[in-house]
Amino acid sequence: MRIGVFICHCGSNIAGTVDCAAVAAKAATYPDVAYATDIMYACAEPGQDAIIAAIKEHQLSGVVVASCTPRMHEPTFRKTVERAGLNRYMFEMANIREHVSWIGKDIEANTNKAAELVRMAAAKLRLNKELKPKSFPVTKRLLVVGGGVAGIQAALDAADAGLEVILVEKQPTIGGKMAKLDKTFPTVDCSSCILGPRMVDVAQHPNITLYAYSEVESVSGYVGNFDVKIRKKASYVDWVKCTGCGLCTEKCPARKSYDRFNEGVGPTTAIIIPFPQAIPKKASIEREHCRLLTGGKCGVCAKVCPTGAINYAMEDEIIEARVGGIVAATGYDLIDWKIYEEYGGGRYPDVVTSLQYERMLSASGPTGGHIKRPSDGVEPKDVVFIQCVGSRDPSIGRPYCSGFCCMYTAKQAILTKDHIPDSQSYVFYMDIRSPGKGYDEFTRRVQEEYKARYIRGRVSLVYPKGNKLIVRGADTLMGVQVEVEADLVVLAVGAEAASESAKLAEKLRISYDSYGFFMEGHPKLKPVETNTAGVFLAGACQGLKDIPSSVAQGSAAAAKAIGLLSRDMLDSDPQIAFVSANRCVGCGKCIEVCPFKAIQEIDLRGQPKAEVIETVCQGCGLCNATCPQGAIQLSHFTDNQILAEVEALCRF
Amino acid sequence: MSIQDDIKAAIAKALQDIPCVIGWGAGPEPLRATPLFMRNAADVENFTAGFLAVNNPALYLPSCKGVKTALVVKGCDARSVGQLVAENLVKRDELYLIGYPCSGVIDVDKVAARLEGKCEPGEVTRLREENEDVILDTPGGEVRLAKKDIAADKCARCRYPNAESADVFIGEKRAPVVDQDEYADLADFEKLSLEERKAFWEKELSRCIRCYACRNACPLCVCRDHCVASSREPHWLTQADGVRDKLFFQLIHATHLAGRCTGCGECERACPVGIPVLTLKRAFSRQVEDMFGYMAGIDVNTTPPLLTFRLEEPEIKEREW
Amino acid sequence: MVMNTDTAQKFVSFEALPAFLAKLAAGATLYAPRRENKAVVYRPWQAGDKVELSLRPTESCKHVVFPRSEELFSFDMGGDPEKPGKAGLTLQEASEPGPAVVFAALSCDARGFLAFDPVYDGCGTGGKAKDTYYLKRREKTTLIVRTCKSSLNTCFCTWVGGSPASSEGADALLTEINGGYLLEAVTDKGASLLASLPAASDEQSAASRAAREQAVQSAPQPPQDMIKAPAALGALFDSAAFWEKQSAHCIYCGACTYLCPTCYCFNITDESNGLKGLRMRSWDNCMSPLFTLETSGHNPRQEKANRLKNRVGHKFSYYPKIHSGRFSCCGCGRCIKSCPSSVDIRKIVLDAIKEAANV
Amino acid sequence: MSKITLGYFPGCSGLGTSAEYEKSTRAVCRELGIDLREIPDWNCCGSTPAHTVDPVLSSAFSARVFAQGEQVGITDVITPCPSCLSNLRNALRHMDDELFAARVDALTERPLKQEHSIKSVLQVIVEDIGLDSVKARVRKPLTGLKAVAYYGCLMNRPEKVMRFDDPENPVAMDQVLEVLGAEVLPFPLKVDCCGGSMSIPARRSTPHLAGKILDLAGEMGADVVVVACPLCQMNLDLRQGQSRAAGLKYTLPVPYFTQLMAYAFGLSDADTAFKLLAEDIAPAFTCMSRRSDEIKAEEARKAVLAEEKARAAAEKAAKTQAGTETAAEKQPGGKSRANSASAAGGAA
Amino acid sequence: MSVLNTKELRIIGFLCNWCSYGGADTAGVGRFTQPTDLRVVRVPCSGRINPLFILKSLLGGADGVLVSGCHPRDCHYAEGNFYARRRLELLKGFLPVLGIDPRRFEYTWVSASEGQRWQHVVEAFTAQIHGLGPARGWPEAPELEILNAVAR
Repeated sequence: MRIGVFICHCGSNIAGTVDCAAVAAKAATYPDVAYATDIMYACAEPGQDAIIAAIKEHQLSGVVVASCTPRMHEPTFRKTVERAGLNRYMFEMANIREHVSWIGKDIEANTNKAAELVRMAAAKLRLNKELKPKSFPVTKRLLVVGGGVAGIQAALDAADAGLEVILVEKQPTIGGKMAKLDKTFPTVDCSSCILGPRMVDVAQHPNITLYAYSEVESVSGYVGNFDVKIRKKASYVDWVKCTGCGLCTEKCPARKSYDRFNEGVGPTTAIIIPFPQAIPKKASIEREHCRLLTGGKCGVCAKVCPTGAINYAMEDEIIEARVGGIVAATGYDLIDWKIYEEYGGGRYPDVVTSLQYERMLSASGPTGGHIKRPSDGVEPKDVVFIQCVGSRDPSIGRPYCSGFCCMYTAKQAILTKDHIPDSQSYVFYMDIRSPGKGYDEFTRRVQEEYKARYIRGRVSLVYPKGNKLIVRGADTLMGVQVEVEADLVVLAVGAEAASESAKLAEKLRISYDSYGFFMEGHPKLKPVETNTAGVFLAGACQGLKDIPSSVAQGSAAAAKAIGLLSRDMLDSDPQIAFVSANRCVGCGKCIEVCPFKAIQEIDLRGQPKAEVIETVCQGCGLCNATCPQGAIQLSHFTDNQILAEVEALCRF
Repeated sequence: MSIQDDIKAAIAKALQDIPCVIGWGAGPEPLRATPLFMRNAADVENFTAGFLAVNNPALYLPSCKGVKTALVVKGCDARSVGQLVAENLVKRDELYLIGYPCSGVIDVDKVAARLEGKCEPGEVTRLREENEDVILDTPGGEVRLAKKDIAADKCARCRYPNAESADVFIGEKRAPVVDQDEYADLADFEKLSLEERKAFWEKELSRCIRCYACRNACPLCVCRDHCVASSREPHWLTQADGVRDKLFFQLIHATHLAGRCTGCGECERACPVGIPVLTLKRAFSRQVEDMFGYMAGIDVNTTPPLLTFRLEEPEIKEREW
Repeated sequence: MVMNTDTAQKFVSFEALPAFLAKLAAGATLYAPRRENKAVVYRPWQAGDKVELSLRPTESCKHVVFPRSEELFSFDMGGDPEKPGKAGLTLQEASEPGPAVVFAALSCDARGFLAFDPVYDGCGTGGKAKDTYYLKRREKTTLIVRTCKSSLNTCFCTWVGGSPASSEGADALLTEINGGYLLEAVTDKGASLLASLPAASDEQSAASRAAREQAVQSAPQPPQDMIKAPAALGALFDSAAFWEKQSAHCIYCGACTYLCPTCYCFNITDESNGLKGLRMRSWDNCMSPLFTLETSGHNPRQEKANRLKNRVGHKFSYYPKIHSGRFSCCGCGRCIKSCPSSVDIRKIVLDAIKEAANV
Repeated sequence: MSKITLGYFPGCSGLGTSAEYEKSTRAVCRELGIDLREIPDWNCCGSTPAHTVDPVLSSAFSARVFAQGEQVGITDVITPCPSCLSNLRNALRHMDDELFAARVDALTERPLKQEHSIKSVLQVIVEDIGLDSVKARVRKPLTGLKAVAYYGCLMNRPEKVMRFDDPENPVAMDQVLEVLGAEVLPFPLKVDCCGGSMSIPARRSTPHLAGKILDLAGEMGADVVVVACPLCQMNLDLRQGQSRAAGLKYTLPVPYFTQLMAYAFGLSDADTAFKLLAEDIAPAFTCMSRRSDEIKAEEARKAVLAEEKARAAAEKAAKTQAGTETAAEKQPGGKSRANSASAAGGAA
Repeated sequence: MSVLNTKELRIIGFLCNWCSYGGADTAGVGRFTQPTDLRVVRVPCSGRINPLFILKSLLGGADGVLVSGCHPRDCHYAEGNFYARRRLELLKGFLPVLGIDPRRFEYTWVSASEGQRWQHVVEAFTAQIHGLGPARGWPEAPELEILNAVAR
């Protein structure tokens, strides 16, 4: 074998703390190394050209590039060597940037470490084999999980491109958080006016199948061919018959049910249509509030329903579908703000959340768009907004900025003035985070034009005194403690990943961070991909973001999915397990442990043997570590290849 | 004696339907029996059970696959069979097990120790069993030894003297010798410091001749012909005569036996140069028992612990960083 | 080589033995039987070591001459660092073996080397292809064997032409007598080792003679028809049923061959790390299925019956046929004594003779 | 009741400014079956001023207290004073660090050999004795007493160290007072600053801070402000005159919760030690008994009403039984509408 | 081989590609300074790690071995780390039988987002190994000594 080694400077990223020329000189003495050099930017065009030229000039049969992490540029360089006529798997990377140059400044130690990592890579490369992918057909259907604005956008874009789309929404209506908003910043557009038409498009699009009030039950399979089970929850209303007339909701006697859509601002009935523009506009019964389903007595809705759509015996239904790709767009939830006892912990009715306030502002909300104190229905004059409730707070494990609270608080302060011209708003803030088109101007307008008083400081206590709420906080710019007598306190509650996002991540086999946000493939370069091929991310489930970013990411995810599903055939990753049949004793341990059921027992001349189903194997190598005689090996990560790396460091 | 005859009758009966019954027959010298493959009445006459029935007949099962085979089994042999069945390495319906109550088997090395200064075990010309004793004829006259003093170590911690899974059981079932295996055999070893343990293995394994009798005597080492010990692909071991390779082979054996070893002790008995290789497997077995509550070869319906998992592992306390 | 034994009888008392061993150890690596755990093995002797003479050694001393694994040569493929990719190759011969002495080996162990010698001395090539690795070590090794005082159940040296007091293949013979050991040189090599010892008295010589005769007397009587073994085994070559029955309980480990003083097979492998490596040979054994596994995947001795047939056949038929009737077996009985499943090679040979007579 | 034995660390206040706390605590513990074994020859816990100057020295004070306990076999200690609690517990926590512990040991020359725990009297009563046991002891319930519980800054904070009750809205004392029979008002300033730490550097702010607490309590109609901290008690009680001078409109007695427990348990004046309070508690008890009488009268009235209602219901039931015929007659009318509807549907 | 033998010890890490290798990358991107001793072997999944790799490393002269995979329930391959957890835990408990200090081997879970945690793990483990000092080697077959000179 003739190995070429290229030590990348990455400008000064590597060369700053690694003597790249010395590493190259060392590498030249390694077994089978025929050519070794250092190079300014291996990944740039001149760098790649130099690699190709060297392969040709020195008749190289394998290449080691020592540069950044293989998670970044392994695909790049594989393509490079392929262009030079080598098999793409005759390539190894040594990570001397993330794992060396960026984590220490000791040049001697770094240089030595880099050289050893190159030695390991070269030792492994000597055992690499040419691998060739296999092709398999793709199911041209996309699953979108979550019908908020991001999911809606992804579904519409994909459907417009001609893909069949299945949109699954947990709630009885799509629309997500955006549907609950009164206006949007910074234009103060009516939220439902701009979202509504998109929701209708979803309902009417011939390529979109909408499963509302449904959840993803399980996912199996792999990119191009995922087998999905969808649980359609019992709504106790036959949606084929339901016309959405709303008669049932008028007559339902269980009038003290929690109103989920309106965030509990005012009660609702047990059978509901969440809001007038709901899509699908169908009634559903919330089991825990229904008198018939809980107590066995009532049945009013069934009596009044003109189409006989009510079915109290309805059960959950499982729908099975095969899809080629999946977009996760499950959004966010508000954090549990009731843990903040200093803000009343939910004990004071006139301390409300921003989303509750949004419902109060909304003309279609429970107060008809009139701002009223929940305690006595009186119109408030002094409204205090407290920002960063649950954001940037390490003490509750939420050290991140929720990103959109500064902006919606400003918007709500403006709307407050619009609704109640003689009102005064106070905003306690930590910092104003308003990067975005027209955003900072907006936060200035609210202060200058709408005279909202912005107080830079945290609130330490909210307590009732008489019929007022005393808001005590610090004004850190003035260096004094301030107390504001408020009629209404609005908490800008921070957001976190949707409550069941971790469960979904496990079903989709994607990663999530410690806060439950799904992990993108690369924070910069793969913002909508995940590390699981065929699964894409859109909206706040990947990280908190506002509406335009969510929409953009929805489109981006759709574009990625369209790109993937535009192909008729996909190449399977050849880094999969293979069985050496003459060494296999047919004990079946690999079959027992394989998480993908990718190994089957076959009969070879009367002997049981294991056989890998190539399109199903995902290449985890669990079988390899399980097989006692090493008869099943993972291509590109065989025992000998890993041993070669170990032995490059310590041998026996 | 009558049990011996009853077993012979059972074997003869089994031979009516089954081509071969594996048991024990007279060996090359008085202290040793040898595995006996019985195919006809004449073979059955050579059958012997009891104190000399040391070898574990389960060893031969994987090579009998596809042919109905009968075994005469001790309790410990039955556990090996059980584990093979649990792992689907042999089919239970291809087996016919004849069980009998085992009261322990001989350890020739212990006899050697008792004869120290008198003669070598190879000079004993006759062995007679008399209740709980054996009487040996040696060049220097008769020597009487209590069976319990020369029985194998495993017999002193026997929890399953009766082959519970036998298709036919001859004789009265015996009470277990102990209710709980306290792993007392590991206690002495564990008194050693880490340095002493390392030195211990270096010394013991320096004798290893790499004959792999330990492996070939193990009823659960079913890879046998394809063992990684002598493969180049994967290439785990060199053929060099060093302690590291020799120890590493034992580690391969022990890790492959983790959660599977029934403690029959055949590996250690088979070792011609007396390396205490069972210790490694026992150390794993104790952990497996503590961590997963699993004992190999008892319940054929439970998946061996390393081939399964639980989402929460109450017994695994991970390190906090 | 063989010298007049009468002139070279020496005596060493029990008390003087350590000093004598120390003297031997000064000029060479001295191997002596040592008790370790349950086994008795030949180990380099160091001052203070007890020589185990009451239990017979578990292993033979063949590894002194024929190591379990030995370097044949090492190689370095490192070329000129200025010209990477330009492979170089430097070969380095293994270092010369030093002199060795084996003290108190069994008489049968020494006879075992007589089966080795012609094979490595190029017998099949008319002496042309000699195995210098073996011959060098053999040349530099001096064997002092001992007279066995008694026979074990598994002993059968007399069946294959040996005796408990034989000095065949050895350089000196040690016999325990009252108060110490009588040592008599067999070869010049042996004599020079014993030179420093005081000569034995006539009584001591007589006692030694008596002890040796006593040993020969107590040895098992050989069966009459051992001479028929080569032909009988040849006749049974195709008798699958016979070999299947004989091998049924064999577990085909390598214990018998590795303990055997006459098994001389080896395997050659390369071990390398990076650019350096070595070629070495290590013991191999015909009971292993890999022994005859061909690269194609075909294995002429896939079944253990065939492998056992080969082992017994080689020792008692094929080898004697080309080596003037000498069995490639010295009758030490270790293969029987240490066999985990008590395979008895004597019984197989006798059964074969009986079976062949019936055919 | 099963007895428990615990080490007891009274703290310096117990011997002086908070003697009433000390007396009532001992009495209440005696009643609840807590055997208090005072740590022999105990010393300052190392709280202010030591801990502001030298943390090692401060912890060494605490360590000696534990060492003294260890000597007589005491490892589980309780103290009424939150300040002592805080310092003793922090000392233990800091000594988890081996280096720190070594520096402390060098001062005390008596390294601790055992694991130690320190809890507040309040925590032991709520968690280990239990509210049910407290309730069972009540002989003179505080029915009619309007109380607010005031916890101060130290009792539950910092959260990670104290691990008891909520740091922003504690409820332990509220629960105790409730089982004693009092009406506990939801007091929002439970953990506001009493001004204790300001009493030396900014003396004039203390009456304002304390006054704000008392002011809200008074406004809410409380009879008493119940406390658990000697320093808070001093600021709220002893300085109440100063607070009034600074504008406070109310006069409120500030007893320790243990005093009210002792009172409700029916213990002697020596045990309740109310006379040691600066503001007289008698007016509060007067209000209580007046309100209690009102409550009793109200209850009596309700009882009469309930009785009448029950009698009426019984009579009605008797009538209904007699008139099932009438009810049955009514039914078909309802049914017939349904019948006609379905008949109409069928016809359509 | 290395002049750094005096200040570095031989520590080998086996990291799963999806979580811990990514976590180590994240630590690098964040410039979280770490000791230089660790050399990382990338494997697809912690389930790929045969405990024998770890034993091979420890017998072959590694002073410490660190395995890191995805957090339980977060395995890219759904189940690999659950199997790994059992195997690695057993292995750790077994090491003392060989006279190897079990602190020379640790396994943990680090996700791709946990750069800071990775830094902490590397610092803590490296400090732990330095606390234990160099591992005492195992005797090699004399004929193989020639090969070892190359590696260390």
